[in-house]
Amino acid sequence: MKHSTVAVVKGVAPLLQINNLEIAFGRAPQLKKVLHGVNLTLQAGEKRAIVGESGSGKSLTALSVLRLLDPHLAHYPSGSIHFCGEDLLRFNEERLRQLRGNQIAMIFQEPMSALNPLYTIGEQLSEPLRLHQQLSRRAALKQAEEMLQRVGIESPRQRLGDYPHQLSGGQQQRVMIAMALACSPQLLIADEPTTALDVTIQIQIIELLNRLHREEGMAILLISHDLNLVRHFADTVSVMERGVVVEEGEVATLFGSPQHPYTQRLLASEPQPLTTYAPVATTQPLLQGTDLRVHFPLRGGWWRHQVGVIPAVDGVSLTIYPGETLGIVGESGSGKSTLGMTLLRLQASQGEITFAGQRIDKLSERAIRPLRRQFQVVFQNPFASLSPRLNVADIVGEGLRLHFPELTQRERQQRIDAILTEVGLSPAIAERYPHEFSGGERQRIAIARTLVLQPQLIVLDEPTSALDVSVQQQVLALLRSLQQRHHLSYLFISHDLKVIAAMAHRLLVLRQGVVVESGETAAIYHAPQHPYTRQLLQAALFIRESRAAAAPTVPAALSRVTETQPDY
Amino acid sequence: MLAYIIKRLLLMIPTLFGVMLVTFAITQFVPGGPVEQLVAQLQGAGNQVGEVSVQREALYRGASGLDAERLEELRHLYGFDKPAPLRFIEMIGNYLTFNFGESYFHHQTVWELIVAKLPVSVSLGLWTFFITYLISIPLGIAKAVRDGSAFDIITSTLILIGYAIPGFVLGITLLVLFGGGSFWDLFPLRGLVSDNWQELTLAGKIGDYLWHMVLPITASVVGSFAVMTMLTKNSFIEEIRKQYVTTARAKGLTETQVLYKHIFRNAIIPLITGFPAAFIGAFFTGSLLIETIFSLDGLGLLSYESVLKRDYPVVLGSLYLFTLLGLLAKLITDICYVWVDPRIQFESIAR
Amino acid sequence: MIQVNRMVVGRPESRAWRRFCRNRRGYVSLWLFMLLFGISLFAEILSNDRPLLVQYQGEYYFPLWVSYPETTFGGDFYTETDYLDPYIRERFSEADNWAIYPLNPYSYNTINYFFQHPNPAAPTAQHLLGTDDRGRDVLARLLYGFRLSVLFALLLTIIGTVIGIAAGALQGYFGGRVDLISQRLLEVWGSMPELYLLIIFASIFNPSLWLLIILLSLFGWMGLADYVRAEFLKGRNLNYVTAARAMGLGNLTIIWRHLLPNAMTPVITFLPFRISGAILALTSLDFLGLGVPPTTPSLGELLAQGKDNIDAWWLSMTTFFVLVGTLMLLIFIGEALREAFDSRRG
Amino acid sequence: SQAMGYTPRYGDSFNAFAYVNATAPKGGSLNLAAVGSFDTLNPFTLKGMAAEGLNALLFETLMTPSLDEPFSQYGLLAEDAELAEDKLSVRFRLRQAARFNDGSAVTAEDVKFSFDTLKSDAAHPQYRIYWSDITAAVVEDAQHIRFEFARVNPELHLVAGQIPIFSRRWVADADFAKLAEQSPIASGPYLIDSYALGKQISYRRNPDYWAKDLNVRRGMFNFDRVVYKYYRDFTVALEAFKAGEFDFNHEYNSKSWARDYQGGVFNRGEIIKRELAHENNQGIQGFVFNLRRPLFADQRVRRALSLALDFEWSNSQLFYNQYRRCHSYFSNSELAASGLPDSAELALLTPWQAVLPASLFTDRWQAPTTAAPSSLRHNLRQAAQLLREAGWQVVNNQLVNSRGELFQFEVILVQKGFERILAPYVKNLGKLGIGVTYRTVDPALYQQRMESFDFDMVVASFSQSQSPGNELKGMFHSSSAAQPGSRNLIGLADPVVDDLVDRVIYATDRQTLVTAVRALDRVLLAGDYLVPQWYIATHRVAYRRQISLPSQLPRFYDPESWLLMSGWIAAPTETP
Ligand SMILES: Nc1ncnc2c1ncn2[C@@H]1O[C@H](COP(=O)(O)OP(=O)(O)OP(=O)(O)O)[C@@H](O)[C@H]1O
Ligand SMILES: Nc1ncnc2c1ncn2[C@@H]1O[C@H](COP(=O)(O)OP(=O)(O)OP(=O)(O)O)[C@@H](O)[C@H]1O
Ligand SMILES: [Mg+2]
Ligand SMILES: [Mg+2]
Repeated sequence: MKHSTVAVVKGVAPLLQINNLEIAFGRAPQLKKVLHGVNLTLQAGEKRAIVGESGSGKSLTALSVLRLLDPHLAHYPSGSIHFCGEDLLRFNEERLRQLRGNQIAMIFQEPMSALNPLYTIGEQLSEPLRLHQQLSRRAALKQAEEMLQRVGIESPRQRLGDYPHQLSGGQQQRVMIAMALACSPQLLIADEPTTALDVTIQIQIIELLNRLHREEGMAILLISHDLNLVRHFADTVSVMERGVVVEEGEVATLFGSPQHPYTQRLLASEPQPLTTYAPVATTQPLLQGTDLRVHFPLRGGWWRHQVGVIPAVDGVSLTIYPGETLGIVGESGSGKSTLGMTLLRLQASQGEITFAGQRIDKLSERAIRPLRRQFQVVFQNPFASLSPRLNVADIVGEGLRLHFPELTQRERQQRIDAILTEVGLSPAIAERYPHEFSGGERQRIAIARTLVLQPQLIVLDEPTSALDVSVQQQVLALLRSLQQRHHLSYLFISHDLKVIAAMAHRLLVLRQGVVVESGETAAIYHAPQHPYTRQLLQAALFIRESRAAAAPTVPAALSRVTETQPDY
Repeated sequence: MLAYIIKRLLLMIPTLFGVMLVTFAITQFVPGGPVEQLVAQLQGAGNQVGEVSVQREALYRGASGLDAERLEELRHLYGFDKPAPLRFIEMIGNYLTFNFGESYFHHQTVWELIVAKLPVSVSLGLWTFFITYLISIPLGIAKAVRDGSAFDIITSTLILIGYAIPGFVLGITLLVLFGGGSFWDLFPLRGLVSDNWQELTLAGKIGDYLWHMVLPITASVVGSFAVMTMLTKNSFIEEIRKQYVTTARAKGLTETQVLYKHIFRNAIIPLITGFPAAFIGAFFTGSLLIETIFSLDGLGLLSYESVLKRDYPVVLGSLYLFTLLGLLAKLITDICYVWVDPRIQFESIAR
Repeated sequence: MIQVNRMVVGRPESRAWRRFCRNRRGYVSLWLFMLLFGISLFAEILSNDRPLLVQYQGEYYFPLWVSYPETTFGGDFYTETDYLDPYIRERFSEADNWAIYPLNPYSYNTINYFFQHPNPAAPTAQHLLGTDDRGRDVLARLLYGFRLSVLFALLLTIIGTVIGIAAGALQGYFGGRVDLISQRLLEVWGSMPELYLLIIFASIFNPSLWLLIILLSLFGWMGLADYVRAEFLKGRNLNYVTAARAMGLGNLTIIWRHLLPNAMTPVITFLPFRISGAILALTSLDFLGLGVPPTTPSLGELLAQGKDNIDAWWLSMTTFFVLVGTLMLLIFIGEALREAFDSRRG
Repeated sequence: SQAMGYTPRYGDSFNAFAYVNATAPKGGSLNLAAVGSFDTLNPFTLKGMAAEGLNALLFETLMTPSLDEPFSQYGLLAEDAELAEDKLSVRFRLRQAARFNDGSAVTAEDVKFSFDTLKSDAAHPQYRIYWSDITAAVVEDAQHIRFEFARVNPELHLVAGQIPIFSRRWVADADFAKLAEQSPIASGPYLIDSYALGKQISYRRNPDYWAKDLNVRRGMFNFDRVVYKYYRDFTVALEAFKAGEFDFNHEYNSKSWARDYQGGVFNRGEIIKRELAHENNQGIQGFVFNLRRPLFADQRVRRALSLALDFEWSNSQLFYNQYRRCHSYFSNSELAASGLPDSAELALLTPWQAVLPASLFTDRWQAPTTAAPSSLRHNLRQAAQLLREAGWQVVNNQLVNSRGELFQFEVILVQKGFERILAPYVKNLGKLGIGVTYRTVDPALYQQRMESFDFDMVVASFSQSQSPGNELKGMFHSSSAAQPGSRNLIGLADPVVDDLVDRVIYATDRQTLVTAVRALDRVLLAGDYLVPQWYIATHRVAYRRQISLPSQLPRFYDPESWLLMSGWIAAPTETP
């Protein structure tokens, strides 16, 4: 089969056809519709992207294709999903089962919660292989190892024995991807597959997807907020807003001349660069870490005794001044999150940590507790960091109740409502529980929970990875205005170099637990010193520039990528 | 982990010592020790049986009554003439070498007694244990999947009836119905094996043994499903809606695989909590009621009787042994936690 | 506008209540249980050996509330009248005297002295569920016994559950040395020869319900503690607990708000069983002389009688049915409760 | 032959005891039940529970009692016995023919060995205590053995005849205390055939039994095989009995007797349900007042409390009318006083006339009854009157005396089963305004409270033998009233009683003994020291049809031993 740009074979039923799909949650009197008739068509071998507002129903649409929504909670008042001409909604369990993982595979949006915490990566990866390809355990493991290799995980053999919690966010996401690709499905649904990946790996993954698309005719339904990625990767695109597809078409056409106001708004959003670069007072650092080390034990053998160490953070020193944003970039698994946790004393470590002039690394848990209001964190995996049995009001209000006991119930309520509105959520959601939200909404709840406390320092670990550009814009603006108003400091971990460029005053580049480069953001962006930094920036540059159909200059470091991308 | 295990093993020593000390101290205050019981027996007190005293012709009573000298003699007989701390030290010394001494009332040593009662307890315990787990877990899972369905309600009702039915009612009913006296003569009334067991072929022996076990095991197992089943069900329901289950489904796993592989391991922690203890218990506890009703000579009866009769060597010896095993069981439980869920650590939260 | 929206979704409590109600079985069970318990609260009026109202020689008497010596009604004794005594009943049937007896004219402790059958007697029109081994009405004893047993069991269960949760939670949450040491202490505590302790108690104290509650509470919580500990050991590593710590929440708040709601599975599972266990425990210490005083009506006492009188099926069977019924209601309530707790259920 | 103060009925030469069938056929097997367990074949040690039947079937004594006389013995292993002039020793001549079951002769050495072993530390201390007045066994020659006594006592020579005899070879070099599973070498009619500890023991009749033609054994021990099966629970055992697992059951419980012995096997006549009359001295059972408590010091109070017990109600509502009222401290025996005192009794009583109630000489003492024409209401009226006389008034439903003290006390029980018996009594006492609480306690605690006399009222029974003696001292004599641990629960310290007890103990012949006992009975009854309860004059037994029992019942017996000795299996009658 030949796969030119859009291989639409007329007369043949589309691979996937979603007609007027509606989804409602809850029970009869309080039925809440969240999809209002989604229409979507995907031809065999097509690469379609869905972009749209956070919470517009992208993930739900995707999950419906595999019929993975909990039948007790979600209902389909109307609509149909045809796969190869057959209505999936009428499939019995057995037929669905044969489809799942084999013909249709899915990369979940929040890989950190989607992996079974109690089985090793190897076990989980080899499972679909053994199931659908009847491989032996050993062969499956071998292939799993290969898959890990292909998604860019180092020393994959060793990783096979790891449990999900021992992986970094990006590593988990790659495991998820590897798992979905294991059986070379006909249709891959990728829900935000690269949010936790640094650009170099992102490119590698996209290359991999492209190859599969090319070689095996895999159709791909990509859900993403990263418009560059969409532009770069997809043939066609659908734009969703509030549970309906508002616009669709070929990428170039649609992005070239967007019709729907939402699409226009989306395309216009770009992180604004730092408006004021206030030279930060370098007198009294707010937070200082000296020679921080976190060495995770590498366990093995029968007794799970220690056989080695993983130096996740290996002698990092850093300083954050009041009112400053320190950006941290680095490849996936380089220890960014661990460093963040370490600075907040949430992770046992060696080395000195000083906060506002006070040594906190030796303080007892009890002594540090009153200080905690001053430094807060937004976790990389917002879903897991929200208590499943507390509703949003409780989650956001909890810190207020603790640190601002003087507030009345009403005042607290007002603050909660205000912060929710500020992060782009309706206060009406305050009574809902974490599992009832979309990925981006959860992320915003996590941000709201932190901001409402007005701390002096916030560690933001990929705070905007699940947000569409317009909301991202809003949140970043909020962060920035708060910083200006209250002189806040941020430790901003992100893979999105644009966001970093827009937010960070200074930058720390981390690689394998070591700071390879640091300095003012602008300086580094202009003249990266370390080869890794350069590679990173070039990769980002590449993606950005590829917007202009043909890439004019392909950096040497990425030549490998470009060679295999003749279609662009 | 290894360090933790070693720490735990070492901690068993003071724990055991504590257990023995506390128990020994308590026994010092219990009214009616063996000497007192013997005295009562020698004085012919308490011949009150039922609603009317039954006079067994006892003739000569010329020499009843005990003087101080005789009492001292009796004390010596049981070693109570030595001061308590000395007795305790001697006892601990013996226990270190697993020498539990001799029973006050039985001919055997404590070891021999326990060993002699094991076949009954193990038979009852192991069967009950296996049947309970083998039925409860799948049943619990099936109920979790069909939560709220007619199947769920009916099985709930059945296991609850089983649970609530008083053991003696069930035991006696089984006996009356199937033991011969009044209705069907299908199963033997007492014992572990028939009198002619020695003469049977191997198959015959097994058959005979199973034939004897049917009623007691039925009686002991019927009440044991409810708790396990409900625990399984609830643990599963707790897990069944988590995201990794969706992932597992998305891989195309069958429902059984999803349930028994992915959810099972996540839901199993509460089930594990009782498991090793139940397993060891299967060997060493036995059931007073079942043993009594089916005239089985097991540990349940032994421990109960020795407690009531103040047979301290048996009480303390078996306590020592069972505590030791219990401590091991607990350690195994804790190791199992980590084995099931590698995220679990026992270190302090403020690491 | 915002306010309206909030109403639709509702406070967490009302949402929990809605989830509870959605489980029809649990909901109906709750009402049924309340109803039965409510009825049993009026046991004195429904089942009593004193008439509600007596008219004797033109005057009204209220024996249910006021104690009248027998001499009031022409009897011999200066002590409280036995209104079932034929001698007294004869007085009441004379002239235009009359007496209104409760539906079941026996109290839990009334020995029907004037019954023609030997005790325990099978059900008859006079005693709908028969009599027990000393001639007391089984129905009356069930009614009063249900009330007492349920109250007792609830109290015992609450105490045991609270202590069990607290102990398990602290061990599991703090881990480390707290866990290591308190576990050892518990092991020592748990292997104490309960029976001997109880015998010693029996020689010191007179039995009473309160003593029984204390005694049974001494050891009753240990099993649950292990389960809660396990749940906490598992739960404390989860991300949202770290998040709570990062927020600066105190350990107790984390335990209470973040971990406990997610560790309730064993607690809720065991709750009905604990309650029924407590009902039976009411008599478990009888043979040591530590049980409740023999006049106290309790389901366990009836069951114990059933054991001693195997052929008197009306003793064990009626109690058994009440027990199964109660247990079933409790289990169904427990199930609905679990669903109410389960916020993931919409 | 020898007897306690009277001429033995059978004399020295007789054919067979009257209560056996001298021509009973031998054969068949008898299955019996035992409740509990066993772990030893040696019934004489402190440790271990001996198998059922050992004493009756394996071990023989020098003399054997007859079951239809109060206390007579006839030669078994010993041909005759001879009490020394000074009554400080007795000499037995062993039978030439006496053989142990290994074929060896029973010699005086064996007798001495048995006695010495049993009196040693290795045996149960009860023997040491029981025989403390028998100081030594002296072998005179192979056939003669003499037992020496510490002091003169009319019973000791009879007691010596009760020593179980076994062979030295049984013990050999073993430690007697540890001898458990060694089959005894003794002279009895049976051999151990097989056993499984705790489950079952089976005896086989010894075909070469040395005494099979002896008069004291004629017509006895007829079953070829006797098997004891062990059960743990009475209910289950009864079920097994109905299922045919064993052949004979002795019931102790009235309710069970009335209700459980029904159904197919009984209707079809496969099991015979019988009440065997006996004359065993049933002593007295009652609610005992602790006279040490001032509350019960006044006899009128005690009398009033006696009046409140409605025996007739209990008997019909609780006991299915199976019991009789105790009207004597020696119920069901010739020792019980009856009618008015006869001249011999008067001789003992008149010296005390001044302190004794007049009614003792004029009326026969009767326990209160509620049978028509009397009634409970009538009795209670009387009781209320007595209490009033004693200074007690009802105030607010409670009996109060002039000092404002409430009349209330506690009954402690050791058996749960007695609560149902106490409950109606408590109810009746309540009508008098008396507050009674009752409580069942752990046996050890009960024992403790009894020993220190720390109770108000208990249920107690004073069991008596056919020839009461020293034990009365422990029960009723003033010397034991303050002695902790004695059986004088009442706290009786009364010179009249003391005097009469002494007279019983030192009675030289049966007639004086009987007279003294009857006089004592009258005095005790007249004191209202307890609320008398009930006794039963029959053995409630059920047995399988094929078992035959002699038509003449013995007088003083335990049905199971009697069955073992004198029952037989009837030739099977063909029933299609
Ligand atoms: N269980 C639920 N109950 C009620 N509403 C729900 C539930 N799950 C999702 N929703 C709502 O459905 C809408 C669509 O969710 P979906 O996860 O499809 O969004 P999305 O487009 O994937 O957004 P994002 O880009 O943030 O991941 C959201 O507004 C969300 O709040
Ligand atoms: N609990 C753990 N046990 C063992 N190894 C761990 C553990 N947590 C993290 N690691 C390892 O430490 C390294 C750093 O992880 P970290 O989560 O800090 O990476 P990261 O920089 O945040 O990556 P990402 O961008 O993918 O989130 C990774 O290689 C990871 O496998
Ligand atoms: Mg989504
Ligand atoms: Mg990370």
